[in-house]
Formats: sequence, C-alpha cells, structure tokens
Amino acid sequence: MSGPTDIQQYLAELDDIPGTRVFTTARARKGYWLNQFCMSLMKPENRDRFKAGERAYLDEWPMTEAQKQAVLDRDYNAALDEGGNIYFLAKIFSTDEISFLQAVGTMTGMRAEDYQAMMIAGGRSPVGQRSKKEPY
Amino acid sequence: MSGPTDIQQYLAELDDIPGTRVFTTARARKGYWLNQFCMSLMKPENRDRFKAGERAYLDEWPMTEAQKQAVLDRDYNAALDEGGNIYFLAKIFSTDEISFLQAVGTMTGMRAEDYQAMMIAGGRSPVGQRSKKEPY
Amino acid sequence: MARITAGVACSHVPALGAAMDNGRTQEPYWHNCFAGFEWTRAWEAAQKPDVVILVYNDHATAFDMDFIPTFAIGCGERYKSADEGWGPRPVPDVIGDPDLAWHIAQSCILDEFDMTMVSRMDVDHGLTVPLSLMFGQPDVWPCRVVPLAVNVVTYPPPSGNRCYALGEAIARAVASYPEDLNVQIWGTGGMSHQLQGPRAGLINAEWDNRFLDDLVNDPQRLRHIPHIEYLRETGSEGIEMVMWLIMRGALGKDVRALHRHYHVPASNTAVGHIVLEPVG
Amino acid sequence: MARITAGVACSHVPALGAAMDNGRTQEPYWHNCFAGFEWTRAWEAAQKPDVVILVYNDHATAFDMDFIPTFAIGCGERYKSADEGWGPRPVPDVIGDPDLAWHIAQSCILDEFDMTMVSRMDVDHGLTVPLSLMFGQPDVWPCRVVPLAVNVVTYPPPSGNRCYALGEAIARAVASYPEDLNVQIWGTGGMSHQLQGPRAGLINAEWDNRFLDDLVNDPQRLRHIPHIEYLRETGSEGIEMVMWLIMRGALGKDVRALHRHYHVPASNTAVGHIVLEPVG
Ligand SMILES: [Fe+3]
Ligand SMILES: [Fe+3]
Repeated sequence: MSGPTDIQQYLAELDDIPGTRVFTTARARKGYWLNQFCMSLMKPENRDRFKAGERAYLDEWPMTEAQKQAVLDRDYNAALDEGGNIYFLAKIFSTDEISFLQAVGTMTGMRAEDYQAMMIAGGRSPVGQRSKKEPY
Repeated sequence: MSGPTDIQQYLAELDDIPGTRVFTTARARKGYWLNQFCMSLMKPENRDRFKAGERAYLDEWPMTEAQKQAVLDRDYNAALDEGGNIYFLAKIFSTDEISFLQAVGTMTGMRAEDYQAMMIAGGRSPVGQRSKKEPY
Repeated sequence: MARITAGVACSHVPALGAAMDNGRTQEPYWHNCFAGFEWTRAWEAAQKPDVVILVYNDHATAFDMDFIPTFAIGCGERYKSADEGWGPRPVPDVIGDPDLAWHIAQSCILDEFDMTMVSRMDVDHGLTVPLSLMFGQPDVWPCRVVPLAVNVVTYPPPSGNRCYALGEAIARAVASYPEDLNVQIWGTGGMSHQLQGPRAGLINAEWDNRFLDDLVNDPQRLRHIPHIEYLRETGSEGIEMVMWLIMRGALGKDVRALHRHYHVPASNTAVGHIVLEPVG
Repeated sequence: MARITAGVACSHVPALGAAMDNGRTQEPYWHNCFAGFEWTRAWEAAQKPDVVILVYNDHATAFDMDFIPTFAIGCGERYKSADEGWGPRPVPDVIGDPDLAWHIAQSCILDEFDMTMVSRMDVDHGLTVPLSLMFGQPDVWPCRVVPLAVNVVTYPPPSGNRCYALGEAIARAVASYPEDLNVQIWGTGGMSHQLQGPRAGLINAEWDNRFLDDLVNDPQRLRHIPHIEYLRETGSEGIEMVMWLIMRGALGKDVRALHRHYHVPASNTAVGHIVLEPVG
C-alpha cells in the first residue's frame, strides 16, 4: 500500500475532495435501507409497483423521511448525503429511463445542455478541484 | 505458506491420506446438488417434507441416482464419494435426530458401541494411518 | 484506545452445546470435559471484555458452495443462532459491534488482506458453542462479538502463515481504534478430529499438546505447519487449528498461559482449551 | 500449458453497451469513440483466445451491502446478463470456465490471496460492455470467461500494489495449468470519471495518458499510486483503474503496446483502451 496505512488518516484525506462524497463505510451504513430499496428496483415487477405509487412503495422500507424525500424529489445530491451510492441510485434513474449522463448532470447545478456541452468539450478540468484545504 | 505452492502437488498430497476424502474443489463440484439438497434441510418445513417422502423430495433435485441412493441408504461413505461434505451431510443426520458421534461411526465399519468405546479410550491412533504410500 | 487483553482458544464441538442446552454437563461422560472450563468462566466474569473478536468457521450454514469467502468479517448489528437441522440452539442473539468490525475490515484491507464484509448471516455452533463454554447460559451475552469466519471447509483454506499474519493485522487495527475497549480474541475449532470416512475418530494427543505448548513457546514454528501435517496427524477436521493462529498472531511476540485444558473425547473430538495473556 | 498471451484494458461505460445494443455507433457522437475499437475487434478475431480472465467490478448488482468481497472469482458454469434497472442487456449468456477458475482460485489462496469463490451471479455492464467492445454482437461469445470482480465501490478498495500482486499470482496460476490454452486477461473500468456530486464530469486527459504510457514504461510507478491520487486527479470513479493493474501484473516485466485509443467523452467518462503483449 502506498499512502497512509492508518485508516483514520486515509478516510480524512477522502473528505478533502471538493463536491465529492466518497462511499465510505460510514456512508454505507447510513444509507443501508436507501440502497437496499434501490436494489429492489432490479426486478421489473418492483419497478412497476414503484411507478404506480412511489410514496406507498417507499413506505414499505425502513428508510428515513429524508431518504424517501430525496428519492421522491430525485435529488441525488441529497440522496448521497443520506448514504446513497451512485451505483445503487442508478436503479432509480434507470427505472425513470433516464441515462447516467442526464442523472449525473443534475447533481452539478448545470443545465442539462450545458453539462453535456462541457463533457463534449473535454469535461470538467481538475484544476482547483483537487483539494478543499489548498485548491490546486 | 509452508508446503507446496504448486496446487497439483498440494492436492496430490491430500489424496495420500488413508480412509479420508478431503473436500477439494473437484469433490465440491461433483457434489454440488447433493450438498445444496442438504442445505435445504435447514428449514423445518423442508425436513417435514423430506421425512414424509424421501424419494419424492430427492427427485425435486438435479442429483445423480448414486447421490440419491447414498442419501436413502444413509451411506455416508458413498455420499462422500459422490462429492458430499460432512458439514452438509450433517443436515441429513440432524434431520434423523442422530448425533455426529452416531453418524460418523457408521463410516468406520465399526459397531456403534465399539466406535464409542474407542473414542472414550482415547480415539483412533494415527500410527500407520498417516500415509497410503508409506504408512508410518 | 482499544486493547487486546487476552486470547482464548477452544474446540467448538456441537455436542458440547447440546450437553449444555440439555442440562447434561454433570453426567459422567461430560463431567471432566466441562470441569476444564470452570476456571475460564470465573475469569471471564471478572475480565468483563467489551468485545470478543470470535474467529470460527461456518459449517455449511451461512455459506454454501455458491459463496466461499476465505476471510469474512461480520459487520452486522446482530446475528441469530442458525438452524443446522435440529432447530436453532436456544441461546441469545449475538450482538455485533459494527463500528469496530468495519474499522478492522477497513484497516485490514489497507494492510492488504482481501477481506469480505458480511452484514447479514446466521451463526452456527462454531460461534455459539464457544460463547456458551466461556459465558455459561445467560439471558443475554455479556459482550459484543465481531465474528470472523474462516474457510476451512473447501480446500485450500488459508495457510497457517496467512492466518497468523491476519492476526497481526487485526492487532494493529484494534490498537488504532480510538474508543477505550477491552477486546479479547478467540480462536476456535480443533483439536484432533476426523468426522468422515474409515479413518474417523483419529486423535493425536501428543501432537495436540505440542501445539498447545508452542502457542506459548514457539508460535513461529506453528505458523509454518503445512496443511497436510494437520490432516495426517490430527484428522481431516484438525485443520480448524489454523484459526487458533489468527488469535495467536494478534497477541504479539510473547504470551503467558493462564489456563490450559485438554480432554478426550467430546463426541468424535479432542477438546483443547487455552487462555493466553500478552506479555510486555 | 496455458499461456497469458495478451492484456487488454478498456472503460466499461454503460452507454457504450446501450449505443451498440441500439445500433447507434455510427452517429456523430459515437463514431470516433467506437472507431478506436475496430483494430482490436479484428485482432481478437485473429487471436481467438480460449478464455478471457475478465477483471471488472460489480456495480451494486450481484453484491449489495450485505456481502462485499474484495476479490471474488467466478467459478460458475455460466452467468446471465443482469437487469440493472432497464432490463438485461440483449447479449449472450457468458460461459464460464470452472476448471480454470477453480485452479486460479486454489493457486491464489496457496499464494496467500484471500479469494472469495462465487458460483452463481448475474454479471452487469462492467463485464458485458468490454465483451461487446472487443467481440461485437455475436450470437454466442467466442470464448469462455473467468470473471474476477473487485470491490471498488465501498472504501477501501484493494491497493494498487495488492492488485498488481494479484495479477502476478494469476500469472503463476495460469502457467501451472496443464491444459494448452490461449488466455487473455482484461482490466476494465476507468479512465477519468466522476458520477456524483457538484464535481461530476471531471476529466483529466493528461493524467490518463501518463497512466497509459506507464503501463508500458513504468508499471512499478503505477502500482504505488495511492487511492487518493486517483480520486483527486481522475474523479471519484477513476479508482476503477486499480483493476487495470491486475491485468498489467499478470503480463510480467516487459510489455509492448499493440494498440492504444483515448476518447472523451462517452457519457460522463473518458474512454481509454490499450492492448498489451508480454515481451520475452
Ligand atoms: Fe468446526
Ligand atoms: Fe464501472
């Protein structure tokens, strides 16, 4: 291993990246039921039930109200804050028949066309985006 | 690792022990459905169904005829030859409400009382039982 | 800071659990076997560990041939006693310590151990029998438990050396855990037993006792015993003793034996038990 | 004797699979991206590998938070394309090679890698998109596949060094397999991408291209890149590149690049692709 072998130091570094929630076990534990709900959408019959009544379907899961609201609002930044992981959350936007590009763009605060245009132009530059403490 | 790091040589050594079938992956693959059948007996409702009609229950599983017969006969040596593992097979003799001591003894060719007496007297000596090639 | 204060090893024979569950420990067959755990039960009552890292193997209970993790650490909140075919043992639920478990898992991965993290599983006699032996029959277990399940069923299990090294990594992980916890580590399974085939019933008391000796005197010899030696000398299920080396590896260079017990037989098995304390 | 004849790396973006499945690869958005795989598709048709060891990660498909193996090797007979929420990709079943997979698993455990063996699982875009990129749209895949799923979702993933070392162990395992097989190893995922948060869309073409350079020129530098550098420089999902190091580790000391391709973007991602051949 290069880098820290102390886990606290390792985790502290991960928190230093701007605009990024690394899926640590702390987040994984917080998001457990949110993510399990997402997994359930891998079955077409569950997708149909969810589409037929989102709130009722969510109420079958022991999720927090904030988690349920993040799903209802399709507020993926809020869902990340509630312990969601993007690969789990992808089951929601796949159910919505929305692409990764469309869904991911919503988290940036950019308009969809602008986000797509930025990607076609080569994507977001890392300059100034590498560290919260001392941007470079 | 001490001992061989070459897997063929490692596996060949395991075959050199008298009266013993080490649960190698070759055996595990051969015994896959036999062992999965055994796992099903961890549910009381399945134990009841098995007891109510052993042959019919076995016929629900894609096991070989030799595997089914070994189960019906409670011939645990035959079950080992068919790829069974003792911890899986334990679900059968637990269903029969027979102890490990009773079930294991059946594989030795000894009468139950004799096997139990041997264990109380200190068990089977390893002398002469360590190797097929050159007993010591 | 969390500290590993002791290591305990013991066999985990199902019949030991059944004898306790059925109130038969005072029968002549069982009396001497159980007498050797009385010292430890009193000692544990005084030690009051906060958490036990309990190294055991799953016996085709939580894991079947479809999922075979070499090292699986239990990161769940609680674990139920499994139905192994005769109904679940009537013992309390096992309460996990997800904070410590995830900490150990993460630390061991940074240390280049390829852990599998498991959050939902039932636990079988391999885990519950040692709890009964050390703690008796309370309504709730007196401490939290971090299960560490080692594959010793499908070959090859991890080498003795790898097990010992994992113990060393667990010790580093515990030492870096900020909460002040009294942590024990237990290694279970063994000693001599063979549960299969015409050679079943094999017991090698001499080999077992040398193993008990060298947990104290020469652990570096033990970490290099090849699998084939366990099988030839102590029976096919004697391989479970590699799990004791995880416990031993976590205790550091020198240890003192506080208590030791060896009894033949429990069912098909030689019961071994030792309590170790790190020195210095 | 089995031989690892080549290593292939590529991104495994879901949109690449969707573009192929929906016949959109000639559209202006996709044309240049797919053009870079044409050389490889012709080369693979000539190479006719018997087996591909396909290193990928499961994206919350076969494994959820209840079961997180660091290194899971697929030992099953066949694997279905998973339903990730939009129905399964319309691709053939993936045919496994249980003989070779178990051989590698056993050998790597002797080599002190703590493998998890998995026999039943569905495989997601991480595995099927690379097959589509290299083999197009056949009715049956032209070779068997040994899936090797690496945890890069829940932190920490294995270190780059551990991944590289696993590749070296896989090479030893393949070299000791008695059957005469033409084996390739593929590393998938990456390159730059971040799929979450306000920083989403990050691309670092310079870093990615230095990584491609050093797969040939200085792989020992790559194995020591810490996780935090992947995240800072290439986005949170750029960490997937550690899986390329398993491929690289399996190729031995020196390699030659036969083909290389880099394109931005596919959806949110920088597509990187390289074909390597062991030298000497
Ligand atoms: Fe055991
Ligand atoms: Fe991926």
